[in-house]
Amino acid sequence: MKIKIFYFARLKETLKFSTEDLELPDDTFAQTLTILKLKSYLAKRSDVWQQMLLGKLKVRGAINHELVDDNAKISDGDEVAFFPPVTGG
Amino acid sequence: MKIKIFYFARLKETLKFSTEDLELPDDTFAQTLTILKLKSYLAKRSDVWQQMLLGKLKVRGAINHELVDDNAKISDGDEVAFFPPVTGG
Amino acid sequence: MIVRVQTEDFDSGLEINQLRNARKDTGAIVSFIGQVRDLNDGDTVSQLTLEHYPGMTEKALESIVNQAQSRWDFFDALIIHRVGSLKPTDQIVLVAVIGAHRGEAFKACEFIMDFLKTEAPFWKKEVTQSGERWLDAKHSDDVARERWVK
Amino acid sequence: MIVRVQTEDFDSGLEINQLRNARKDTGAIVSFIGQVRDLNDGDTVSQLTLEHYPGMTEKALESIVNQAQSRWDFFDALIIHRVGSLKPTDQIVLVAVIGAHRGEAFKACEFIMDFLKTEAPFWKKEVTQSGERWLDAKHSDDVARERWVK
Repeated sequence: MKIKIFYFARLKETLKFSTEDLELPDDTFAQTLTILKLKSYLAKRSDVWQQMLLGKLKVRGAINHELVDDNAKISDGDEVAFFPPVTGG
Repeated sequence: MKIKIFYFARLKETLKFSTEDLELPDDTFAQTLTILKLKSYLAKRSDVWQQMLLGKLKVRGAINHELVDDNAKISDGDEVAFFPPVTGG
Repeated sequence: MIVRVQTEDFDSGLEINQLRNARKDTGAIVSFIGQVRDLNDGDTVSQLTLEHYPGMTEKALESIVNQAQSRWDFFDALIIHRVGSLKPTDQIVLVAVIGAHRGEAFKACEFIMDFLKTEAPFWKKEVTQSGERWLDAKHSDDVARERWVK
Repeated sequence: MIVRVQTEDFDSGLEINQLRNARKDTGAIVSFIGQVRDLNDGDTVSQLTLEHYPGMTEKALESIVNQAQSRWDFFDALIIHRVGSLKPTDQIVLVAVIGAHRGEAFKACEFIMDFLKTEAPFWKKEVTQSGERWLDAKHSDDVARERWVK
């Protein structure tokens, strides 16, 4: 399973990551992957990742350009994005 | 008692009057003159005046550039105006 | 406050820019433009003539802006209203409100329009294929005004 | 529908005129301009940087206009939103709505702004005398959005 992940704003700046291609073995974990599961998976990378993705910043997720909630299912080939609450306008 | 009267829109067009100076003897009638009394006074001029001022057109009155109701008191030197409901914007 | 009644057309972009640049703490500009429609009540409109009551009209508009200012927090407002002979797609009125935040500016701008429609002495006469006619006040405008006073 | 995300400034007057002249039955144009304030939370702002999510942002804005169109009767809407580096008094966003009548155009324009603030992927970073800071989402924007959904 292969997905693309984008990070924006404070996340991008702190994680020093704007985008990455992530490849996961095609097991049960990948087959039941959700936004929350992916956050937890990435949070294991370091304390900073843990803080940014599961800390007090309410991180929002998008799949293929649609805003989704933590339970949204991620499929092979999806474009996932993580970002803080939006502040445009 | 001397007042100035302005007529606007449909009233002006139908009455063929845009403005007039009206002089009234300084009696009880003049001393207790209101918008409604003035309308009734002017309405006696002809059927057209009667129709326009006391007919189905809801004529609004103003005294010295302030919108007022039928009971508003008119004083010597006032500028009175009669017009149909407004339709700007 | 700027209130103008004029026969000439206006440049909405220029007016809005002048207003919004007047204060560096402006965050929100809400504006309304009313224009002549080519159709009204099913008839094709070829001309619209606007009459007003010089002196009273300006005073009424200023009073409407003052009422808005006593109800909402905004910095300044502009009203330009045309009179005379207009054609379809011609601009009739511009109302613009600047403030720190959008919520109050939206309310003030809509309030000013609703009261302008029902309190400011302007009258419209249309020329259509069936002849000339003075426009009647619209019930929907009274309803719009009532929302603010109850 | 016109939705543009761009670094360049825009001419609000030109954009509004193009939109309002597109249909001869347009009677009402409501527009909103948001601009950079020189003060925020008590600090002097010298610069504001706007980031967005190319592709998703445009899609989110189009979806907001579609939602507005399903709720109110208006002809067309325009959204221009700037990204990149801005200074105080620079324009950030223009939303303009045209329709036959003002009531629906006012509602649609305010709805679009309230949803743009809470749903469209834009992020602001300020430079003030105390350094750089990412702006937090405002509770008042969530409240403004909630008004439309209950």
